Amino acid sequence: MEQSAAYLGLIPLLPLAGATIIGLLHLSSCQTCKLSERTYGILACIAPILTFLFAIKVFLDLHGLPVEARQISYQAFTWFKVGELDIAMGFFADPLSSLMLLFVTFTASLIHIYSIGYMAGDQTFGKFFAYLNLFLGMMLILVLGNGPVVMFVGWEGVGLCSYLLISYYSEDRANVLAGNKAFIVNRIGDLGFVLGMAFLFWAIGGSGFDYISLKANAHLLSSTTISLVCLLLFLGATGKSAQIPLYVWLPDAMAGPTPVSALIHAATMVTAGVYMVARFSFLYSLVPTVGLIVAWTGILTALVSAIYGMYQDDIKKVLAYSTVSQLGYMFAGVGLAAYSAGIFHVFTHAFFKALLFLGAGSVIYALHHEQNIWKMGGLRTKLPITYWTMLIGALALAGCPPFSGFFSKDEILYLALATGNPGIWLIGVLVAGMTAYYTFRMIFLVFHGSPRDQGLFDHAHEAPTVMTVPLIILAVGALFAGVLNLPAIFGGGQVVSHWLAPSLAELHPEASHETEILAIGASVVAFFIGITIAYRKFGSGAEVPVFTGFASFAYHTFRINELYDLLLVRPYKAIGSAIEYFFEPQVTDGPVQLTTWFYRAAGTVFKLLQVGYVRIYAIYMVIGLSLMSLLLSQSLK
Amino acid sequence: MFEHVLSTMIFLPILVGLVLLLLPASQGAARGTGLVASGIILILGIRLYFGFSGAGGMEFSEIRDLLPSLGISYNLGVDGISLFVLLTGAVLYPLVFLVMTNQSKGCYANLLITQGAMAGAICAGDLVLFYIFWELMLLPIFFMIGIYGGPKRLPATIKIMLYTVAGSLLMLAAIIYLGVVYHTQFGEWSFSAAKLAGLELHGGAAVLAFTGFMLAFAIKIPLFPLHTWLPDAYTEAPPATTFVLSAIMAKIGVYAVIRYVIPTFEAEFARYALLLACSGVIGMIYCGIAAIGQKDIKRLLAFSSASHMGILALGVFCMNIQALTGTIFQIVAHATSTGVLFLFAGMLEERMQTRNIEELGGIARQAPIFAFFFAVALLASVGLPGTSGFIGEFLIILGAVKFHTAIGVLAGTTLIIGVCYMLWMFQRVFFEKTNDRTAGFKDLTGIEALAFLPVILLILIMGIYPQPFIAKIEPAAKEQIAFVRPAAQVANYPVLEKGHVPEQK
Amino acid sequence: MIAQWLFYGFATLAVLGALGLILFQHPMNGAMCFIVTLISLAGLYALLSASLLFALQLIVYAGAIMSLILFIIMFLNIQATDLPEEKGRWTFLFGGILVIAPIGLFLLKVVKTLPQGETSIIGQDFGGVKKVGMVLFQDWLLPFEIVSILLLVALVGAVVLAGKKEMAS
Amino acid sequence: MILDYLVLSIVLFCLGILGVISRRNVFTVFMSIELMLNAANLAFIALSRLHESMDGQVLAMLVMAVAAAEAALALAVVILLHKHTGKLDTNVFSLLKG
Amino acid sequence: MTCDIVPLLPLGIVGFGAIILMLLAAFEKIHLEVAAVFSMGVFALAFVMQLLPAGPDNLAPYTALFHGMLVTNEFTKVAALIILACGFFTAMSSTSYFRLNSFCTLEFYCLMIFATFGMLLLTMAHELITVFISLEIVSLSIYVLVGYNRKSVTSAEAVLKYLMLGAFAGAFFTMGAALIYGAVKSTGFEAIASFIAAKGLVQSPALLAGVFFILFALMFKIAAFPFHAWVVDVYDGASVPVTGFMATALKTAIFAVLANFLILDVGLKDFWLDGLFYITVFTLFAGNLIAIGQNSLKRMLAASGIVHTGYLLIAVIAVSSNTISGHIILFYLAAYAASTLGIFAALSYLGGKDEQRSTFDDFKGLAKVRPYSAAAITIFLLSMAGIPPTAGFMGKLYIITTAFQAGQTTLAVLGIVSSILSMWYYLRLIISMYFHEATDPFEIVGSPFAPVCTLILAACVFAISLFPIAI
Repeated sequence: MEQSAAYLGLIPLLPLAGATIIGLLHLSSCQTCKLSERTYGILACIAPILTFLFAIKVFLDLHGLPVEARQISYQAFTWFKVGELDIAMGFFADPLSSLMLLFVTFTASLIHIYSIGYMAGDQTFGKFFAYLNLFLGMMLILVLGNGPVVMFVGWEGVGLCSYLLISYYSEDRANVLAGNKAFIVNRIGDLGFVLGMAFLFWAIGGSGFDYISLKANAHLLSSTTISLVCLLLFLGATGKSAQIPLYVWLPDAMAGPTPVSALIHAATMVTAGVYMVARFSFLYSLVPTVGLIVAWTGILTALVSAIYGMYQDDIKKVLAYSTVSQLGYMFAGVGLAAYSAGIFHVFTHAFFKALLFLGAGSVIYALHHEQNIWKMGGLRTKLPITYWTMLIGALALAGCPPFSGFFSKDEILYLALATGNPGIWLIGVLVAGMTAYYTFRMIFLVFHGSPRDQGLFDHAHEAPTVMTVPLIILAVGALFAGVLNLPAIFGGGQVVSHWLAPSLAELHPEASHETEILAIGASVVAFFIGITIAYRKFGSGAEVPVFTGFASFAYHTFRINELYDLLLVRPYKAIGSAIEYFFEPQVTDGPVQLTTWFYRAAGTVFKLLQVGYVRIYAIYMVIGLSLMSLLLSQSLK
Repeated sequence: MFEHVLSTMIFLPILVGLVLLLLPASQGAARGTGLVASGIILILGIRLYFGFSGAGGMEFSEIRDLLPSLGISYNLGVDGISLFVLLTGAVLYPLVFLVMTNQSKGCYANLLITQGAMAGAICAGDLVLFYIFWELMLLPIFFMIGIYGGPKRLPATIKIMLYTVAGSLLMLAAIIYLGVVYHTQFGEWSFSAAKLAGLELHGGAAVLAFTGFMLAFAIKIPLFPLHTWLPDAYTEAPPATTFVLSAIMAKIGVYAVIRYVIPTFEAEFARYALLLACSGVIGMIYCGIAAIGQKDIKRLLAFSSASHMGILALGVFCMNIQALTGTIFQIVAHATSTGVLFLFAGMLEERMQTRNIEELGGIARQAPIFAFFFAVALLASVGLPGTSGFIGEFLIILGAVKFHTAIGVLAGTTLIIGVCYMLWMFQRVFFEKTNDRTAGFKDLTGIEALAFLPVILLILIMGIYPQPFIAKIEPAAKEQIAFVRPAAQVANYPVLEKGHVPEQK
Repeated sequence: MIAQWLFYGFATLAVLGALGLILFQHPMNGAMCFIVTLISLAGLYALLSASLLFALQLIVYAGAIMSLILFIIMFLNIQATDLPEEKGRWTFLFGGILVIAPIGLFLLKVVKTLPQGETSIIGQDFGGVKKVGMVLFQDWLLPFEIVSILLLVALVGAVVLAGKKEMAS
Repeated sequence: MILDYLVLSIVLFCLGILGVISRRNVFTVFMSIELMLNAANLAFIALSRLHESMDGQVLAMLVMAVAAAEAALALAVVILLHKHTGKLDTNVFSLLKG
Repeated sequence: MTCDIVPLLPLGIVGFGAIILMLLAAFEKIHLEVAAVFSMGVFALAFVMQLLPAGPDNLAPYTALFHGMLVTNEFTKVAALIILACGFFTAMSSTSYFRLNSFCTLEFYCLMIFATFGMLLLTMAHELITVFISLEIVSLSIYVLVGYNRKSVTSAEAVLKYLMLGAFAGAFFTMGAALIYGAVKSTGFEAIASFIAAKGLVQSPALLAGVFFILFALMFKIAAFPFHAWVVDVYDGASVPVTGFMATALKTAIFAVLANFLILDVGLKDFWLDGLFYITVFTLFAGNLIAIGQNSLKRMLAASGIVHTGYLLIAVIAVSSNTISGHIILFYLAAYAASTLGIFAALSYLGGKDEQRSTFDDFKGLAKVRPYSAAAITIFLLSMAGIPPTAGFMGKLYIITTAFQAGQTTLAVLGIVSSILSMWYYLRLIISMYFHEATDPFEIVGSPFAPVCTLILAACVFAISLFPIAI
């Protein structure tokens, strides 16, 4: 049945070891001799590339197994075992994780390579790569963990790494605040994850708390329990994958270096939520209602963030909102029990989003860290490789057939229709159009038209090879990845879906060809409408707009941040201060102070009774005696 | 020597401390002596760890009569629970002497006395003996805060002393009451914890005695709302004292609940567990929120410590094996992480001459190793997986959910609350721009870094491979739980049944 | 019957004397009244067949102690200005009576329960020197002996407190 | 009959107490105490008569001796006080209080 | 007959010592310290004699002669030991005190020995008038000692208050004795005991009232509420060695009588339980409440003495003649005596000329200048507060245990509560000594006796606590 494979343990270990080595080298040498960037770069890239090779090996190994037995696992050691709780530090690979593994390590390797160029000249070059490696290692633990608890290690680990990398430029308070926000918001989600695990454990975890046992025992659960667990886990997913209501951290996360954004958005972290829902498909598929909640949350997130995306002026923010939006699609997919579709979108998204971010990084690099698209323009000539690769990425993102994004997005929209959720579909199509609009708004503003800031433009130059090669590779991926899951209507074999099938408890709705054609047609139309409007407005240069009314509201992201600040952060801080200045000294300490006061007051009274007149003392004595004799004569009778 | 290892661990530091107090010695000599003494204790502790079989029950016992007319005996021993609490002190103590170089002679001597007294309180198997050590460990703290503390030390000292003495004297009453009840029930005098566990206690007197015990421990832990002495004391105490208070002494409160209250007052414990658990959770949230309002780094850490102690205490009151094991594990974990944090805060104070968070900044750039170690301890303290803090917190939350869903959910919020103020503090102190004050901050020296390294490694090891520790804790925890379980069932308290866990289909 | 009348006479005198003691402003007057009480008491002792005590009361109390007190009062040459004003004397007196009443009533209640007895004079030298002396030196030797120590202490004490002896400088 | 003596003794005793608590003159106070002792002596002698045993008389004698000793000391104290302030008022001596 | 002399030997030695010293006082050339050493010798000799095996328990020496008015047993023996030790240490520490305060003459020691003589008698006395006379011996000597400093008004005031109230209480004692004589026809303890055994206490109101008055007089001497008001002023006015002596030796003697009278021999206790209960509770709290308001050390110690009376009363209520016996009271007395004497010994050389340092504030920073003295004082204070491992802790442990055992749960808990309250003012002195900077040089003039005495007593505090463990 299961195959034991010790090398599974090695996969997350490699980047972690890399991180440790680089980190130690950095720490020990930061004061005195600085190691060369080349050394760090090579050291840093070893781990991702090796893990990619291992990922291929995993894939091949799994492929070599019969379809139903495609699982390999490795149990390193008993992590902790208390009573019926028995958690092993174990790793587990099945088709789902192997797919994740493949593209995660692939994009991560490219991002590592790209970073060597992008981060050149940074003060703490070594630290950056240590973090990157750590990030990858955590993601791999997340993907390969054999149960929710091990997954949680990676889950929190990526949160930590995102914090570290977002606040990488720590001198600026805003960056650190963004990092804090990311960590804290993620933690809110993690609370859901932990509670979900706890409920799940007390329901069926006693007989094993890894995916295999859980899956085997899932039928023992009542539907209330499943719903509760699924909702809680989904709360975790909203935190990690930036869905309503916890998406606010992601746009701020742009404060980190651009490769980090690429890593977070493409390969690691944000996809974790989708992966987790797919991982627990054996539970989610049992409660379609919760699935609908997931799907609606996803599609609404997609809509809202697409609206935001249309008004942003920071190139990375546009991409960030597009990520949130695309993640919404993915959740719509997995929520509708179309897990393979969701995962497939994760897969394609990894390529084009990594591509877009790295491209954006290349632009930013060229413009000396200028990120405002209203200061760019006409860069097509200056940065040809970046332009063309980004164009491919943009087309994929916008869902232009036959780029990869088209197939994956369309699959989700089709399934929305097929499962009888026209609302989701309609919004999805709308969002598709908006996606095309804001993506190309960005492309046009950055690369077309005439330069808006001549100084920046003059100094712009194409990035070094170490940065452009990853762009090209990713562009190829973005172009062709869609082919892997070509639906039957285009004569494809849905390779990915079939590959994933053993891992997922998927529903396969039956729908007519007409539906499918309708879905495809609508998406294509939406794409063209979006791109046309974008071209009309920005195709040949545009001036900095002044946002009013709804546009201003959307530009400020519906003032959600301010709302959260008002509703959560400020009250929290206010209560904190209130406790310090009012409750702590006055209320909780009150009884103590009152006792002391009373004690002292009584002491004063007794002090006053010590009048010093001997006659009065005699009177005290006589009064005492007299009272006692009164009592005694009562008792005499 | 090894058959009297516990006695040695108790009395060696006390004697050395007393001798130091009585003899004129330079500050350096005192520190050196302290280092040597605590080093010996550490070695003994390590031998103890490896000599410990972990089969459950008391090991390394030393029993002899002390006062036969009242059945008071000199009764020492360690089981899986006390072993770790004891080792925590043994491992952390040398650090103080290594790192805290600016304390005065008296402070070092008092620290040693505290160490011995704490070891005594941990190992004591006789309640009167326990009480003696319990009081004894407070005295040096009193003097250390009072003599060497900050400008507002006087009210802080009086408060901590009166508060804790009030609690412990009421406990003394309860202890004596137990002894007398034992005398009437069995016709012989004894204050042995093991024997008193066999008492049949009923009615209001039992509740009162239980209250006596719980008050003492709740004040020491401290449980909400008895925590009000803590922020002032922690803030005003010299760094080494704060370290001892938070890292070890507070834990002894929790430990004592497990060791002495659970076996003796199983019925009362089961009855009031819910109330106490609520107190733990409320304290966790309250102090956690209070921490965000702090400007003083030590005060912030003090509230954070109180907040974590709330969770720790909660673990005890959940009365299931996961939570209890988690608590004991967390005792060690939190001791290491908070201890390191307080030590670092002390170093900051010593070197920067300020504790005001607003006046610091950019230290990560100046002192990366310092910042790294601090970060690891901080992450452990917020319970990040892979560090020691996670295992304990996870087990406690797991247990809490079983105990009572609402409490479990509230306990889970510790994940959020802790991270808020910690990150805020880290940001202000370590990130952002350096200023004139912090520009002069020197990183840890090689020796200091080496001194901290084992603890940092311990934090990581305990997070990554905790099973060896848990394997030694679990049997002892099971024994304690065994006391409560029948009580809870027989008395039909709605405790274990009430686990609002979704029932199986 | 005569004894009865004598008792009432002495009792009235004793009470009046006591009242005089506590009411007179000047201690001299008080002391004189007190002597009346003491002498009446001596009479009462005689009525109770305590002839030795009768003599001792007159010699020791009325004679020695009171003359000592009087002597000191004279010796100190007390003027009216030296005396306390005692404005609230009556308040204290009546308040005092209120406070003391329970004690007195309690005592009265108690003594009523004691067995009753005649007070007629017993013969056979009851209360005489010889018999009392026999009792004193046989049964009560120890108290008698230690009274001597007590007197010694009083002696030394009086010398120390009031003596003119120069203090060691 | 004995009861009458005892009642007289109690009356004198209470008058003695009254003297102590209502007067500020040192002499009066000390004489009131002597009055109380005398009241006790009267009780002793009356009871001695009641029991027809002479122990009571001996006791009264011993009390008398004690009273004498006490009186001697009391007078010494009075002289001491008078030396200090020239007053005989007990209320003058209230430096020690609180 | 031969062995009868042994239990009376200490009494004899002390008595003779006093008389010899009285005679010596006539010779002006004899130095004060010689007298101090002489009295220490007397106490030491008596102490040693007291340790001699005294024959059977409840021995009444010279029964034919004394008619059983004196009885010795283990209890009186230990009480006498404590009293003699108190005398010894007071004499020892007084030498330093009188270097700084020059009003002493040889009669001081003479009176002290007389007082001790009276106390020894008190412990053994088994007859009310003997008790009364012994009490008067003690009281008269102590009145004089209190007022010994003739130059001081406060001293005179103290003696006035003490003498007046003491004589007042003494009058009640005689009245009580008269009533008991009326009821029982005797004043011997044995006769009273057999009378009660035959008839019961309530059947005889006269006996009841008599005991009531006698208890009042004794309660006055130990300063139980509401008869406590004098104690603070008198302690304050008396000189340091006298205060120490009063607080310890006198209290021991009175408690010995109380125990003899109430529990061991007469068995009167049960009737008075309720009354004693309230007196005890009020005594505990009144003492604490008076103590917290005080600024003067001596006044604070006096007030804390009231609290300790409360504890001892708990013991009196709780002990019964058949179980642990009165040794708990004695143990507590010993513990209390060691710590109180210790503090007074320290005060006698730290107080300075004419006791100029008397308040809490005057001792600020003592630990910085005189660390050993401060440490010793701390030990004494902790012992009084009942912090382990001092003697005071063991004493409280015993008392609370007995209280619980006797079913006096409330009393036990209130005792503990009062112990908490008392921390306040004990800590205050420690805080003054340790947590402030020194402004006073605390120069020590005088003989080394008092410091040595302090040291010995500090050791005693631990020795007493270890004593029950050792045996």
